[in-house]
Amino acid sequence: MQEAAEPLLRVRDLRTWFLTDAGPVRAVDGVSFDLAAGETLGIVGESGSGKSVCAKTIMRLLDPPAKIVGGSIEFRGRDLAKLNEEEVRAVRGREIAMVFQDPMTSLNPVLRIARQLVEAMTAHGRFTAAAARTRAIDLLRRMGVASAQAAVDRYPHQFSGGMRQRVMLAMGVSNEPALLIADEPTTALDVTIQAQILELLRGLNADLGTAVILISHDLGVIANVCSRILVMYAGEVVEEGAPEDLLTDPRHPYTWALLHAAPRIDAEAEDRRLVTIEGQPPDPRAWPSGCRFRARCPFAIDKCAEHPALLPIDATRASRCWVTQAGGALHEPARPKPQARDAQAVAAPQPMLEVRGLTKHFPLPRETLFAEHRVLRAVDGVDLDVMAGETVGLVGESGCGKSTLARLVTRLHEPTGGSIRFAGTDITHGTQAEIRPLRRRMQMIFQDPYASLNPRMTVGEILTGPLLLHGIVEGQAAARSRVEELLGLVGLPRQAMARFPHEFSGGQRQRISIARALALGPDFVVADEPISALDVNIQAQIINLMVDLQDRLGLTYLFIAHDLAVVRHVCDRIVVLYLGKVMEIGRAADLFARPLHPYTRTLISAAPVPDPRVERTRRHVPLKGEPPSAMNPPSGCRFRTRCPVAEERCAVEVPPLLPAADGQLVACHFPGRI
Amino acid sequence: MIRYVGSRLLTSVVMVLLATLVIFLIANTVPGDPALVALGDMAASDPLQVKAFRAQYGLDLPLWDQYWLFLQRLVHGDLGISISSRRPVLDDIIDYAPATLELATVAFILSIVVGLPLGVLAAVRRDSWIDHVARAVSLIGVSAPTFWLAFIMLAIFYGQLDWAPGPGRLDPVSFPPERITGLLLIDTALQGDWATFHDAAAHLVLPSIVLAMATLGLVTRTTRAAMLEALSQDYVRVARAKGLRRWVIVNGHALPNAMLPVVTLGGLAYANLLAGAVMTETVFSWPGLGRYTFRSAVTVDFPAIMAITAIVAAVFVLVNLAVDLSYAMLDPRVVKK
Amino acid sequence: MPDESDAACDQPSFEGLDRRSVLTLGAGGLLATILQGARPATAQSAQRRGTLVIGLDISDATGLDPVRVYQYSNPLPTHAAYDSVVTFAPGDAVNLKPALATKWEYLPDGKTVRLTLRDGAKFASGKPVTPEDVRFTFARQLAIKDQPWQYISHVEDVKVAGPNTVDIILKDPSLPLMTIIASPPFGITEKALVVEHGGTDAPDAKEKDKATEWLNQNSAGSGPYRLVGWQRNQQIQMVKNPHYWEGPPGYERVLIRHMSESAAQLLAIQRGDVDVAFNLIPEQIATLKDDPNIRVAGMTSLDFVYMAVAAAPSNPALQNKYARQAIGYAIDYDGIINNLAGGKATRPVTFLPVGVNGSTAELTKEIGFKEDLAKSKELLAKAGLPNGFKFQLAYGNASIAGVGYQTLAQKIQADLARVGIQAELAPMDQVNMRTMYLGGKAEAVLTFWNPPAPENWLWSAATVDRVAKRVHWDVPPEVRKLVADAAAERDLAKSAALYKKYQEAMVDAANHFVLIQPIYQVAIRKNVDGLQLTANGWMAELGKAKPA
Amino acid sequence: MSDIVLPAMASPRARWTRRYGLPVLGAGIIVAWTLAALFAPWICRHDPNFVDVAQRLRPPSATNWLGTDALGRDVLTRVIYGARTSLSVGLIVVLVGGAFGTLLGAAAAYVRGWAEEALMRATDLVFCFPPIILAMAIAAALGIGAVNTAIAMLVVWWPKFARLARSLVITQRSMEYVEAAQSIGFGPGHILLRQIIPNAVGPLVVLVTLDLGNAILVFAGLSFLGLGVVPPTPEWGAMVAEGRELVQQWWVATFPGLAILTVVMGFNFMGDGFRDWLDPHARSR
Repeated sequence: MQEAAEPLLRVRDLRTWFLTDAGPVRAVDGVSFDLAAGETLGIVGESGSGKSVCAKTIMRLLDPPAKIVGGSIEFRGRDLAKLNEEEVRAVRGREIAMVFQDPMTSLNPVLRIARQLVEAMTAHGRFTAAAARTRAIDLLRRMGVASAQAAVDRYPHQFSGGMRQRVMLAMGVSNEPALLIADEPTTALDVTIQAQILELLRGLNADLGTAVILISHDLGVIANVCSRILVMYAGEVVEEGAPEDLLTDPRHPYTWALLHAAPRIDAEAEDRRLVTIEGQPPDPRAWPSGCRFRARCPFAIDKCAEHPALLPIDATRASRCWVTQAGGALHEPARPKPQARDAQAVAAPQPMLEVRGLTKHFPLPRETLFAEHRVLRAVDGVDLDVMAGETVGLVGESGCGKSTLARLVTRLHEPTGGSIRFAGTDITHGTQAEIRPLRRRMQMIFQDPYASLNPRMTVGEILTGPLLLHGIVEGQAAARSRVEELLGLVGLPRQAMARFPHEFSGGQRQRISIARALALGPDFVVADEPISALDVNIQAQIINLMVDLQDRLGLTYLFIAHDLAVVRHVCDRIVVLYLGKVMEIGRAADLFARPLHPYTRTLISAAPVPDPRVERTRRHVPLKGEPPSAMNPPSGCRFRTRCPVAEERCAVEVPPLLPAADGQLVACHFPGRI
Repeated sequence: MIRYVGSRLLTSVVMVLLATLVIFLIANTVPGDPALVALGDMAASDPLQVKAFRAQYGLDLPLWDQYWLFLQRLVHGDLGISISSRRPVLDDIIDYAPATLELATVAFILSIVVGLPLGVLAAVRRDSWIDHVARAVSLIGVSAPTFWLAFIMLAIFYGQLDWAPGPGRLDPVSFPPERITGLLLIDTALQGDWATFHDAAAHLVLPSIVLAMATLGLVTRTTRAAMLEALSQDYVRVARAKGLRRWVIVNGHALPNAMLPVVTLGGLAYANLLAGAVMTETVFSWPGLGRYTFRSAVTVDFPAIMAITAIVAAVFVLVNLAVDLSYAMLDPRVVKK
Repeated sequence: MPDESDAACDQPSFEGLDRRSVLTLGAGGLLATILQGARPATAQSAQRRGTLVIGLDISDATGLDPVRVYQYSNPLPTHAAYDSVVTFAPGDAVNLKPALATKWEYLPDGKTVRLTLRDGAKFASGKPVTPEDVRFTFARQLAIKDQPWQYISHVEDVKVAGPNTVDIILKDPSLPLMTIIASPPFGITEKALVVEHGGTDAPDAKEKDKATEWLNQNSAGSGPYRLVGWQRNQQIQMVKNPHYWEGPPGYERVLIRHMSESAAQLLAIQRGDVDVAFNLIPEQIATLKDDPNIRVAGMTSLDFVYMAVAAAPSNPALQNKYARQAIGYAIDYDGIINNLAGGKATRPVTFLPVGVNGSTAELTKEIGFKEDLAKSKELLAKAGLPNGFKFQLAYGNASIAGVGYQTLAQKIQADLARVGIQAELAPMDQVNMRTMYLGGKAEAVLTFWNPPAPENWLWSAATVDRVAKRVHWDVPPEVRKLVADAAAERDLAKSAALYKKYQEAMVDAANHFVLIQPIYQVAIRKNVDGLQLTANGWMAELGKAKPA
Repeated sequence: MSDIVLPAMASPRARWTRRYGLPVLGAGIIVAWTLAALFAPWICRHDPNFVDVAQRLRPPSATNWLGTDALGRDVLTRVIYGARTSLSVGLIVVLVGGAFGTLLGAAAAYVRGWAEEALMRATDLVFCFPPIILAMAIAAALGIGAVNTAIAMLVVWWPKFARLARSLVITQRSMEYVEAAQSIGFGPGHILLRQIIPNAVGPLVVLVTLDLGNAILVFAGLSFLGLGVVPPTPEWGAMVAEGRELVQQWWVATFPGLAILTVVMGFNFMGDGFRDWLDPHARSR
C-alpha cells in the first residue's frame, strides 16, 4: 500500500483543547495537512492562532489540561496521537525533532553543551557516548560554531542567543530525524542572526533532506525558507499554498490582511498608514459559528454565516473562504490619498533635540571587594539632532544602546558625558525637579504594553495622574473630561476609564500608553519599540494611530525599532546605531536606496521580504559572527570585527561621522565600498 | 577564587566581631551581676569577696577594656573562663558542642534524605497522593512547635509505646566511649563498641526526627516548589523533545536546577539547626550547646555568651560562604575566577 | 493517652505484633532496626550486678575537690569518698556522731577544740589517716579560701597535737564549729596524694594549689568509695574502697548518672536502668505507688522555699509590719503543701527548718503563720490599708521538689488576692533576681535556702545579718543578742528555748514566710538495701547500701 | 464534531474545593481563633486565672473539658485566653516589623548607593546572629514580659522584610511603568509609595501571612523557655512548658500545643492560598 506519494506526516482534523475550569479552550480545532518527506512547510498566523499548539501536539509535548480530543497525526503510517508515552519517546528526538523559540531558556543552564548534545543521541541508543561526542563537535562545526572542540565543553550562558540556537539546531538534527519542527526559531534573535539561522535551516533541509515545519508570525521568514505555507487563524488552517502564489495573490482575506498590514522593506510607501483589519481574534472558548474571520473580514458576504471548509482553489492551493471559492482574487486595498505633509516639515527646520557626544557608562557590580570596576559602555559618544515635526528612526540590534539613548534624552537616566539640549534648554544634568516642567513637552511610549502600565491603577487613574501633577486641568471633573477626550483620541471607549490594564489586549494597552504620553500635550514623543511586542495587524493599527496623531497634533517622534521595514515606513530620517555609536544617519529613502555603511547594508539585506520573487533577486551580505560585548568594545571602528570590508586601518582609527552624501552622514573609512 | 574567598573571609571576621560587640553591649545592659550567683549566698554578701571575684573575671574593668580584653584573648584562641562552670569556655564548648553537632547533623541528613526525594516526587507526581503526603509533612513540619512535638513524641514513643529510648544521649547503663571526637556514633564505631553505637543511634532517633521536622518541612516545600519551577522551564520541554526518559529529565535536568534554592536553604537550615536546638535539647535532656547557650544567657555568663556568639556567628558566615561556593559549583552562571 | 493500667514499661508487644506495623509504617526497617534492641535493660542489669546506679541531676556540679564543694548535688559523691572528723546519723540533725574522730572536746582555754582520731582508719590508698592529714586538710582549706572556707573563717589555726590528736584553735569560740566540719567539704584528704598532684597548704595556696584538676577526677579520702571519674553532665564513677574502716561497702561500683529531666528518671527507675532516682516530682511519685519493684523513701530536708518580703523603700505599704503580717495570714499554706507539693513537705515557723534543734512542725502550729483571712484583713485595717496594696514578687525560673516558683508565685498571687493584696509577678532569671535581692532592691522574692551543714547558727545569723539587710529589717539589738546567745549555748535544751524566742521575733517582723520544706521523695528499687537518706546536706549514706 | 467525548469535568464544587478549600479552611481557623480570643469572656465558663489547688491536674471531664492545670485552672479557658496573647503578639511583631522593614528596604532599594549598602550590611549582621541568642539577650536585658519579648523579636524580625521589599522594589523599579511615571515627572516619593509599593504588596502579603504563623511559633518558643509573658497571663508556649514534666497529665501540655499547631497551620493555608492566587503558574488549573 505504501507508495512514494504517501506523505511523511498526515494530519487530519486535529483538535487539541485545553480543558480548563472555565470550559474547553479550543486552541487547535480541526487542522488537516500533509507533509512530504524533505518538504519545507511554513505555518503562519497571529499569536493565539494555534500554530504553536499544533506543533507541540505533533510532538505530543502537551500536558494536561491540554488534550487531543480528536483527529489523527499519522507519521510514517503510525498515529502519533494514539501512542503511549514510551512509544512517543522513541519518536521524539529520533524521528521528529523540535527547535523552540527562545534559545536563551531552551538549554539547561547548569549542564555543559556536550552533555546536552550527547544525551540527545545516546538516549535513542544510536551512538555510544564517545561517538556522540565526536558527532556533537562535528555538528556544532557544521552549524557554524567557532572552535567547536572547545565550545562543546562550555556552559550555555557562555553562548550568545544565536550560538545557542545553533546548538539547538545541532541537537535537533543530531539523530537525523525525518522531520524538524522549528517553532519561531528566530523571533528572539536579531535580524542579522536571524538571517544566519534561516540560512542554516535551508542548508539542513537541502543537505540532509530533513523535512521542516517552520512556524513563524513573520511572512518574510516563512517566504525565505518554505516551499509551502499554511495560514492559521482561530485554530484552523484558512489558506494553504506555495509562497509565490499565496504571498502575491492571497485567496483568504486573513492572509490578505496579514500581507498588507506589514510594511515592506523593499518598497517606499506612498502613505504611512497601513491597511488594517478591525477587531480582535475571536475567543477560543467559543469560536463564532460560520466563518471565524467573518466579523473582521472586509469582504464578508451573507454566505459567510456558514462555516467554510478548506477547499482547493487549484491543484496546489486551498482556501477556507466562500468569497474566493466563488472565484476571483481579493482586490488591492484602497489607500487613502497621501497628504502633502512635506510642506510643513520643510518650512521651519527648528531643532527640537540636540545631542552632542552623549555617553552613558553603567558601572557593573564588582564581583568582590578587590575586583576592578567594570563598565558597560551602553552609549558612547552619540551626536543626533531631531527637528521639530519630523520622525527620526533609531535602529540597531539589541544591545546597541538605542533604548538607553531613549532614556537619556528623556532623562530617565543621567548621562555620563556629552550634552542634551531639548527645545533650547540644556537638560544634561538638570535635576528631576528642574526637568519636570519640560516633561510636559517630552513624553515617552514604551515597548512592553504589559509592563508599562501600572497593574494596580485604573486607566482613569493612569491618565489623570499626569494631568493633575502638571496642573493641566483643575479638579477631578475637568480631568475626567480630558481623559475621555484622550481615550477618544486613541480610539478607546470612555468606559475604559474604570477598568484595569489587564482587562485590555496588548494593542489596546499600547493605545492607553499613547494616551498617557499625549495627556500632557507634548511636542516630542520618544517611542521605544512601541510595536515590537504586537501582532502584525495590531502593529499596523498602532502605526496608523501614531501617524494620525502626528498629523493632527504636529508631533515630533524619535522612533526606536529593530524592524527596518517599519522604520523605513514611518521615519523621515534614520540613525543606525552599533555598540553605542552612530554608524550612519540619513533620510529614510536615501539610506535604504543607497546605504553607505557596511553595517547598514548588511542590516537591510538581512531583513527578509515576504515575497519569494523579490527575495530571489536580493543580494544578501552575510554578516560574520556576533556583536562584541559593550563592556569591552573593539578598538578603532566598532564594527570592524564583523565588517566584510575592514582593513588594518579600521582597528586603529575610529572613523568619524562625516557627511558622505547629501544629508547622509557615515562613520566609515570606506563609505559605500560594499 | 582564592582572592574571592579571602575577601569573603575578611568580611566574615568583621561581621563576627560586630556580632560579638552587639551582644556584648546588650549583655552589659543586663542589670544582673553574675558574681552574685556564682558566689554562694554568704560570699555574695561579702563585698570584698564579690570585688575579688569581679576582678578575677575582669568584670570590674571599663566596658571597652573588657571588650578589648575579649578581643585580645580571642586572637590567642582563648575564650575566657566561664563564670558559672569556672573553667575555660573552650573546654565547656568542646564538651557540649559534639552533642549538638551530632544531633544537628543527623537531623540535617534526615531532612535532606527524606525531604529532597519527597519534594521531587511531589513535584513530579503533582496532586497525587505522594504530593498530598509531602504537603502534609511540610505543613506539619513548619507548623508544629518543636518543643511540643518533642513532648508528644517522647510521651508517645517512649512513654506509651516504649519503642524509642528515653532522653539523653545514651542509656543510663551504657558507658560513653572513650572520647575521641565526642561524637558518640563515630567514637563508638572507631572503638568497635557496637552495642553502645546502637544505643547512641537509638537515642538519636526521636530528637533528630523532632529537630528535623521543621527543616524537613522547609526542604520538602522548597524542593517541591523549585522542582515545579524547573519542570515548567523550556529546557525541560526541550529535554522531552529529545526523547529522554522521564527520570533522566527529572534527575538530570530539573533537579540540578532545583538544587540551587535547596542548597541555600539547606545551608541556612544547618546553621539554624546548630544554633537552634535549644528546645529539642531541653526536652530530650541533650547535653548540647543549645542548653549551654541558654544557661549561659540566663546566668549572664559573659565569657560564655561572647564565645558562643562568636562561634555561632562564625558558623553562620562560614555556612553562608560554603553555600555561595557550592552555588558557584552548582551553577556555572555564577562567575568563577 | 496514658492508661493507668499499663505503666508504660513492661509490655513486650514490640517484639510481636507491633514490629510488622512499624515496618509497614514506611519509616523503614532501618529505624526499626535501630530502635529494636535499644532497650538492653534486662540483659545489662544482670551484667551490672554489683553496681549501684543513681539517677541525679548533677548539672550544678562545678567541682569535686572538697575544698570547693558547695553546690547541691556534689556533696553526695564527696561524702561517699571522704570522711569528715564527725558526722550526723541519718534522720538526726541535732546530735553529732564520731567519724574519723572518736572524741572532740573544747580545751579549757575555751577556744581550742581537740580531736582524737580513730585508730586504724585508712585512706583508699591503704595508708593510715594521720593527724598531719587532718591538719593539712584544714590548712589547705584555710589557705585556698574558696566557698566552704567562709563557714570556718573563725578558725585561727590547726595543729597536730599528738600522735593521734589535732587541735583546732578558734578566733571566736562563740561560733559553732563541729556541726559545720561534719559536712563533706571538710572531708579529710590524704596529704601525700594531694601534694603529689600539685596540692599545697602554704599561705599562697589560693594561687599555687593545682590539685583541684586531679581531685575532680579522683579522690584522696577514706570514704567507702573512691572517685575514679567524672564526665561533666554525664556521670560520676566511683569504685569500692576495700580499706574502709567500717568494712568494705556493698557495691563494687557506684555510678551517678546525670539525668536532668525528672521524666527521664522516672522511666529509668521503672525500667531498672537506675536503682535510685532523686529528682522525681510529686506527680511522678504518685505513679510509682503500685510498682512492686520500687519503694519510695521520704526524707525531710533541711532546705526550704520561702518568700522574703522586704520593707522596701520603694513600697510604703511593705514598710508597715502589719501589712507584711497580713500577707503571712493570707497564704493557703496547706493547699501549697498538700496539693502543690503532693503532701510531701512540711513547714517550719520561720528560718529554722523542721528537724534542727528548736524547730518542729508542732511549733509551727503554735507560733507560726497560718491561713486566717479574717486576721489578715484585720491586720490590713490596722495597717491603714483596708483595701489591700500592691507589691512586686520576683522569682527565678526553677523548681524545687517538683514545685516551680512560677506555680507557687501564681498560687500566692491568687491567695493574696482574696484579701485584696495584689502581687505583681516578676519572673526573671536567677542572676537578675539575686542581684536585685542581694542589692536590697527587691520588694519580695521567692527563693530557696539550703545550708551547708545542720547548724542553727548558719540560719539565724544570716537572718539578722546579711538577709536582714536585703529585706531592710532593722534588727533590734535584743534579737541579735538572742541569736548570739543561742549559738554560744552548748546545752541543746537551753538553746532550743532561745531559738523559740528568736522564731517568735522573726514571725513578728514578718519578713520571711517559709512555704515549703520539702520531704524529698526518692525512689529506690527494692534490689537495693540499706540505702539511708539523710537531710544533713549529702542526701544519702552510700556506704551502707548493699544489694538486696 | 459531535463525536468528541470530553472527560468529565470536575464538579464546580470539587473545583472550588481544590482551589479555595485550604485557604478558606485556613481563614476559617484564623477567624475562629480571632473570635474566640475577642469573645473569650463570653465563651468561657471559667476564670482563666482562678486558682483552686484542690482541683489541680484533673483529667478532661464534663466540667473541665480539657482538664485542669497544676494550679487547678481550666485548661480550655486558658487555651482560649491564650489566643489573645499569641495572636496579638504575632500580629504586632509581623505588622510593625513588616512595615518598618518594608519601608526601610523599599527606600534603600529606591535610593540605592551607600544607604542600600548600609542597610544590607545591617541585615547581614542580624542574620548572622542566632535569633534565639539575640532574643534571649534582649529579653534578659529588658526583663521578661510580652512587650519586651515582642521588642526582642522585632529586632530580629524586620530584616527579612527589608530584604524582600528591597528585591521587590528593585524588580519593580526597572519595570516600564515606573519609567513611565518618571517620564511624566512624578517624584520619587510618589513613585515609591503610589506606584511601586502597591505592586510589591502581593508577595509581602504572602510573607506577612506565612510569617504570622512563624512569629507565633517563635513567641511560643521563647515563652516555653520562660521569656514570654508574665504569669498568670495565659500563653500557649508557657502552658506547654508548665506541662512538660507532666507526661501522665498529658492534657496540660497537649492542648496548648495543638492550639499553636492549628493557628500556625491556618496562617500557612492562608499564605499558600495567597501565594497561589498571586502566582498564576503555581496553580494554572
